[in-house]
Amino acid sequence: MDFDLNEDEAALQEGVRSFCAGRFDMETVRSLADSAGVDRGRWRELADTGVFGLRLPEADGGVGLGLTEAVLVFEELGRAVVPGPILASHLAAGLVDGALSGDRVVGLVERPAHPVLVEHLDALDALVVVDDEGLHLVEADAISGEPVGRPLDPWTPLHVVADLPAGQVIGGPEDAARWRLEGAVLAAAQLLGIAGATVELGTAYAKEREQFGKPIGTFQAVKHILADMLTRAEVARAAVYAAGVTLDDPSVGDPARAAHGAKLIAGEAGIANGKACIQVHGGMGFTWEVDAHLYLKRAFVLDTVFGSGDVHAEAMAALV
Amino acid sequence: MDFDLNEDEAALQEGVRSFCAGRFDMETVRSLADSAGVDRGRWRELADTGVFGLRLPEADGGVGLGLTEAVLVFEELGRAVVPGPILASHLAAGLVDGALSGDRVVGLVERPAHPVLVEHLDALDALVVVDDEGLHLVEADAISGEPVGRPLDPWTPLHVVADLPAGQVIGGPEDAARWRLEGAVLAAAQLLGIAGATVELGTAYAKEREQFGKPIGTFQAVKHILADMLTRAEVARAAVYAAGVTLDDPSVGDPARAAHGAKLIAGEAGIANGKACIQVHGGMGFTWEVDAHLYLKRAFVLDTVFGSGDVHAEAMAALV
Amino acid sequence: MDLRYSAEEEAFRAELVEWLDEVLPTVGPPPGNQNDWDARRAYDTAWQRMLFDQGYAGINWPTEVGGRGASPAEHLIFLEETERRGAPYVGVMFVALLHAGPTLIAEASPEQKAAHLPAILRGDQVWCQGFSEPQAGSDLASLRTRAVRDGDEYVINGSKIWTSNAQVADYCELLVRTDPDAPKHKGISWLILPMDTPGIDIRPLRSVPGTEEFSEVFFDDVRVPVANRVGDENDGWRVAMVTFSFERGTAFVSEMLASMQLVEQLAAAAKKVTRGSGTAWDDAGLRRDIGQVAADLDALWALVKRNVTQASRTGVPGPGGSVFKLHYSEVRHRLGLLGERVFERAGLALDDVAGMGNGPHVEGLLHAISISIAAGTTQIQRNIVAERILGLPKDR
Amino acid sequence: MDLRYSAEEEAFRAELVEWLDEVLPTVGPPPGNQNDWDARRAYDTAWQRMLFDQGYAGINWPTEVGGRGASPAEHLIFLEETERRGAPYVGVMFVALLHAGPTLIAEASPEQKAAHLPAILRGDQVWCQGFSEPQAGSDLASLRTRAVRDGDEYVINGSKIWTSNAQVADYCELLVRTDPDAPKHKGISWLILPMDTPGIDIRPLRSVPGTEEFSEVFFDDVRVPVANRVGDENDGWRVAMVTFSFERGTAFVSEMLASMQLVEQLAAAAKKVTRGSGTAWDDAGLRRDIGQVAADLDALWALVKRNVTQASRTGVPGPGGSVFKLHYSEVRHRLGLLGERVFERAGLALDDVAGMGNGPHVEGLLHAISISIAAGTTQIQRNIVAERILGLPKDR
Repeated sequence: MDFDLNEDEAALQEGVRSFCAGRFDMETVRSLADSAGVDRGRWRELADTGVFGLRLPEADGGVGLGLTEAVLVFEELGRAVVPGPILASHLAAGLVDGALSGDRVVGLVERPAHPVLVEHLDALDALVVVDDEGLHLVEADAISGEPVGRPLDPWTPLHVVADLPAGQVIGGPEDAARWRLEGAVLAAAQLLGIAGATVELGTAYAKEREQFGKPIGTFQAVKHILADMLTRAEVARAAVYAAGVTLDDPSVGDPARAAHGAKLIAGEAGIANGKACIQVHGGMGFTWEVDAHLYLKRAFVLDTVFGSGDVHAEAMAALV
Repeated sequence: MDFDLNEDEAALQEGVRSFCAGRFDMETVRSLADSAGVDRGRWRELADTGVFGLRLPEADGGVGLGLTEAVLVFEELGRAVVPGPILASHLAAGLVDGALSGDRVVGLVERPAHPVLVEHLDALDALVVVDDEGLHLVEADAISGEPVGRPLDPWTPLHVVADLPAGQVIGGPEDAARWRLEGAVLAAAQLLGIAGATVELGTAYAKEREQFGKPIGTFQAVKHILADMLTRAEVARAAVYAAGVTLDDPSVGDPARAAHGAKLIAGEAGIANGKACIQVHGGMGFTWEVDAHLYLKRAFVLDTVFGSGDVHAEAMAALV
Repeated sequence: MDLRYSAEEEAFRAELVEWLDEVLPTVGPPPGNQNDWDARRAYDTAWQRMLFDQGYAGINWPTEVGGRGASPAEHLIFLEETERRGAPYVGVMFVALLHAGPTLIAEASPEQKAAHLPAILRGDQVWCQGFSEPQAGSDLASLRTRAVRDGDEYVINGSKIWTSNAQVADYCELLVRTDPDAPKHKGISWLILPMDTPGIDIRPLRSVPGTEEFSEVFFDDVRVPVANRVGDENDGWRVAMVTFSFERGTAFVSEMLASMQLVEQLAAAAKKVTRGSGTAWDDAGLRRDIGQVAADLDALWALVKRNVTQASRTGVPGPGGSVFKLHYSEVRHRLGLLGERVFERAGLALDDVAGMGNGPHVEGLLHAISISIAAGTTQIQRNIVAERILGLPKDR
Repeated sequence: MDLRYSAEEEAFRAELVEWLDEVLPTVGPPPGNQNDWDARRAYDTAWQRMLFDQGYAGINWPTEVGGRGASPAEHLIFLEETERRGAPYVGVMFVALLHAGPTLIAEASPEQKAAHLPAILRGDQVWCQGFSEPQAGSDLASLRTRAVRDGDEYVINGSKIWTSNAQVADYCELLVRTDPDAPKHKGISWLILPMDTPGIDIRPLRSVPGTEEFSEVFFDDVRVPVANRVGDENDGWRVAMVTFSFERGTAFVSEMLASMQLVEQLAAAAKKVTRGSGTAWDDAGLRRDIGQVAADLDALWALVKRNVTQASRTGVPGPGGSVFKLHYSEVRHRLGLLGERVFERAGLALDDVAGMGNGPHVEGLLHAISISIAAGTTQIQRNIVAERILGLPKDR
C-alpha cells in the first residue's frame, strides 16, 4: 500500500499542469466563451498531449495508462477550468473516429432526461447518447436544438434537443454502465480540481488583501472558511484518487461504491468551495473579473454530469 | 400589529422566570433525577402558579389566558429545564381530575409508536394516550412497563410499555388533533427556552474564561459560534411566538402551518444550541457539573414530543 | 403580542389593494435588458411618479417632508401587497428613497431638503451611493477618496466602487476624507455630489450573473460646493451611520417575500418534474427540504414583524436586522441549491427551459451568493451580533 | 498510487486473522460497569499480555525496544482486522502505548527506557497523562503546576485535569513548570511520576454520558526524583510535542472503523423500524443521508491511507491528522443525529430498547460531542490547518 503519487504520476500531474498553465491560461479559457467552449487549435493540442487517448493501448495510438492516471489529468483540467466536451471525447476515443486525434469533437448526453440538454452542440462533430440500452452515435449535423439564451456557465453553452435521432449503436448496456461509472469518477476529478484551485485562489487573496490594517487571512473567520475548504478538498482528493485506483483494480474495493462516493463528495466540495471562495473575496468575488465564479459555475455543471449528489447518495445507500 | 410582549405579557414572563429561579434553581432540578423528575411539593407549587390551569376559564379555576401566554410560560420552564410531565398536565387540566390542582400528576403518550415509551411513569397518577381516534385516560397503576436502564436524559426516565390498557375515552379525534398542535407549539416553546438559555450560558462563559491571555469571547471563532446561536434562538423565538398568537387567533394565519414551522425550527435550534454551548465550554462542557448537557439532553427529548423535525417538515411541505 | 392589523391598517391595505388592482394592469413589464439603464430609469421613475400621485411616495417618510408617514405596520402591508401583486420594485430609486433621503431628512439643512426631497418623492431625482472603495470594503472607514478645501469648494480625487445606478443618477451621496491626519472615523465628510459635475468617470463592473449592476466611479479634480456638505466637516461618519441604521431595517423584506413565492413555485415545479416513474415531489427528502425552507421564511417574516415592532417602540432600528440578514442569507442559498436539485440539468440555464420555470430559481441561486456579502458580509454581521447584542469583547 | 497490500502485508494479515479467530472466542466481553476501573485494568492489560505473547505488542514501536516494528500499512491492517472482529480496545493502555511510550522511545535515557518500555509492552505498566489543567485547555502551554527543585527531587504542587485511567495508572507523564519566569513554552519540564507517590489526590470527574472517564489529579508537595525527568530541564514542551505528533496519526482510526459498522447497523435498523405503512428505509431522504455518511467514512478511510503513506515516506506524521479530525468530528456528529431520526423515541435510551439496537447509536451521539473538543477543538484544528498547511498569518 502506497497511497500517494509515485514518480511517474507526479511527473504526469506536473506535465498536465504546466501544459494547462501555458495553453489554457485563464485569459485563453475566458476567451473560449465566444466559440461554444472549443477552439479547434487548442483542442488538437489537448489531443496531442494524450488527454483523449490516455487509456487506449499504445498499439491503438493511446498512452496505455489507467483511470488512476486519468483522474490526475482530469483533476488538472478541472483546476484550469478547461471548457469543452473533454470528458466525452476522452470516453469516446477509440470508439468514435476522430475523437482520439481531436480531429472531431465528440460530446455526450445522458438519457432519460426531461428535457434533454446538450452541452457545446455548436462545437460538436458527433454526439454519443448514453442510456440504459447502450451507447448511440449521432452526427451533430443531424441534431436540431434550441439554444438556451443564458447558460449558468457561459463556457458550457446548452441546447434543448426535443428529438434525438436514433443514431448508430456503438456500445451495449455494459459499455453504458462503464461510461457512467468512469464518467462519474472523471467528472469527480474535475470537481476535485475546482475544489483545490479555489483553496489556492482564496488563500492567496486572504494573504494579500488587507482590511483593518492586516491581511484578512489573519482573522479567524477567514482562516476557518479556508481551513474548511482545504478539508473538503483533501477529503474529496482521498475519495477521488481511491475511486480511480479501485476502478483500475477491483481487488482493492467495490468500484461502484468508490465511484458513487467520489462523485457525491467531490460535487459537494466543488460547489461549497466555489461559493466559499467568492465569500473570501467579499464584493470582488461577485465581479466577473475575479475568477472565483468560473469555478463555481463549472462546479454546478459538473455536478449534473453522470448523476448529481442525490443520485449518488441513493446509490451509496443501496451498497451500505 | 404589535409583535412584542405587552406589559402584562412581560410581567407574566418575569413572574415565571423568578418563580423558576427561586423554586427550580439548577440544584433543585438536578436533584429531581432521583424522583423520576417530579417532587410532589414542587409540583403543587407549579400548579399554584397557574401553569396547568393557565388556559382554563377563570370560572373553572383557571387563569383564563391563551396560548400566546402559555408559550411565554413554557419558554421559561424550558429555560429552567424544569423536568416532569408539565406539558401533559397543562393539556389535561380541566379534562382529567386533579391535573389542574397538581394533586394528580398526569402524563401523556402518543400512539402509534413502536415501541411505546412512557416518560416519568413512576411519578404518574394517570396517563393520557393520544391517537388518531382521540384521547384515552389510563390510570397509572393499570400500566406495567419495563424501565429503560439509562435514559439519554436522566431527568426524563422512560418505561417501555408493551400493552397499553384501552382506558376511558375523554376526547375525540378533534381533541387529539388540537392537543397535537398545541402540544407541538408548547414543546417548541420549551425548546426555545433551551435555545435562549444556552446562548446566555455560553456567552457568560466566553466572557469569563481566558485562554491565550484574553477572554475566549474575544476570538472570532467563539464569537461566531455564539452569534449563530443567538440567530437560531431569535429566529425560533419569532416562529414560536407567532405560532402561539396564530393558534389563539386563526385570522392572522394558518395555525397548522405556524405550529409545524415553530416545532421544526425550535427543535433544531434547541439541539444545535445545546451542542454549540458544550463546544464553547471546551472540555468543561463535557463534564456533568457544567449545565450545558442538561439542555442538550432535554432538547433531544422535546424534539421527539408531538413529532420530531422530519414529521413537521413533511407537514410543512404539504401546506406550501 | 398582536399580529392583527388594526381597522385603520386594514383600511390602508384595502385602499392600496384597490389602487394596485386598478393600475398594475396598465404597468408593463420591466425592461428585458438589465444593462439598459436609461430604460430602467424611465420605468422605475414612472412607477415612483404613480406612487407619488397616489400619495404612496416615501411611504415611511414623515409627512412634514412630504412622505406618507405610514406606520411600520403599514409599511409592511405596502411591501407585502406590492410584492404579492408583482408591482415594480423601487429599482433605481433605491438609494434616494432608502439611503440618501432618510439621511437628508435627519441631517440636512432646510435648503438642502427643499432641493432634493420633493424631487426624490416625485421620481425626478435619482441618487447613487459613493461609500465603498476598492481598499475599503468591510473596513469602510478606511476610505481614501480625498476632498481638499479650495475656497467655497471641495476638490475631490479618488474612486468608489459598488455604485449602483451611477449611469443614470442625478446625485451621489459621497463619503470623502477631509482630514487625513485624524483617526479614520473622524476625518470623513458627507457630500451631495451632482453627477453631471466635470471629472467624473463611470466604469460599469460586470458581476457574476453577467449584468452590469454596479460601477466603479473615478473622481479627477471634481469640484463640489462646500454648501453641498451635509452635517459638519469631519462628522460624516456619524451622518453615514444614520443611513446604515435605515439600511438594516427593511432592505431585504421585499426579496424575502419574493422568496416565499419562489418556494411555492418550486413545490409546484417539483410536482411536475419527472423523476423515475413519478415526480420529484415523490421524494420525501426533497419535500421536507422544501418544507423546511418554507418554515424558515415564515419565521423570518415573523422576525421582520418583531424587528419592526421594536424599531417602532424605540424609534431606532435594533440589531435584529443583522440576525435577520444572517439567517436570510443562509436560507436563500439553501433555496437556490434546492432549485438545482429539482431542476437538475435545467438548473444550468438562467432562462426558462421547456416551460419549466427554472429561470428565476437559477437567477436566485447566483443572487444568493451576493446576499452573504452585500451590506455587511456574514462574517461582519456575526461580529456585530456578538459584540453589540451579546456584548462580547472586541479584539484590540 | 497503490491500494494493494503487498504479499508480505497480506501474510501479516493472514497470520493475524488466524490468531484472532483462534483467541477471540476465549476473550470475554469488557466489564459492563464503565466505572469499575480495576476490572477495566485487568481486562485491558490481559489483552495486552496476549498481544505481547503473540508478538503484536507495540505494533508500530521499533524492534530495538521490543516492538513489532510493523510498517504503517501493517499497522492499518492490525487496526482494521481487530476492529472488524471486535477485539478488545487498547483501553487503559492507551497513554502508555500511544503517548508516553513513543515519547520515551524518542527522548528517554537508556535506564528510563529499560524501566518502562518492556513493562508497558507486557501490559504490566499502565500510564496516565498529566498535561491539561483547568486554566490551560486549548492554551496548554500556560500550565501552572509548579515543580521546585529541592536537592535531587522536584517538589510538585498544582493540579491536572482530563486524566484518564488515573485511578489505575502506575505512572503519569507529567508536564510541570520548572521556570516560572521564562516565556510560557520555555519553562516546562516532562516528568515520569509514579502514581503511588504520597501527596496525589485523584477525584473522578463525571462526564456527559454519566461515566467517570476522566479525573482531576491534585498534587500537594509531591516529590519526584530529578532522575525521572525526560529531556532537559525546561525543554519539556519540545518533548511533549513528540507525543502530540504521534497522537494525531492514528488515534481516531479504530473508532472511525467502528463508525463504519454503525452505519451498516443503522441501515439494517432503518429497514426494520416501522414508519407509516412501511419502514424508515422507504424514506429517500433518510436513505440518502445514510448513504452520504457511508461515503464520508469511506473517504476518511482513504484519507487515513494517504496520511499514513505520507508519514511513512517522510518519517513524520503530517498535518493531515487535523484535516482527518475536522471532518471525522463533523461526520460522527451527523451519524449521531441520523440515529435519532431512525430510532425516534427509542433514540432517547442509552440501553437497547425492545431489541432495536439503538444503544450504541445513542452512546455514539453523546460520544460525538466530545470528538470535536478532545485532543484539540475543532476551532484549534482549523487554526492549525490554516496556519500550518495554508500558511495564513498568525494573529499577534
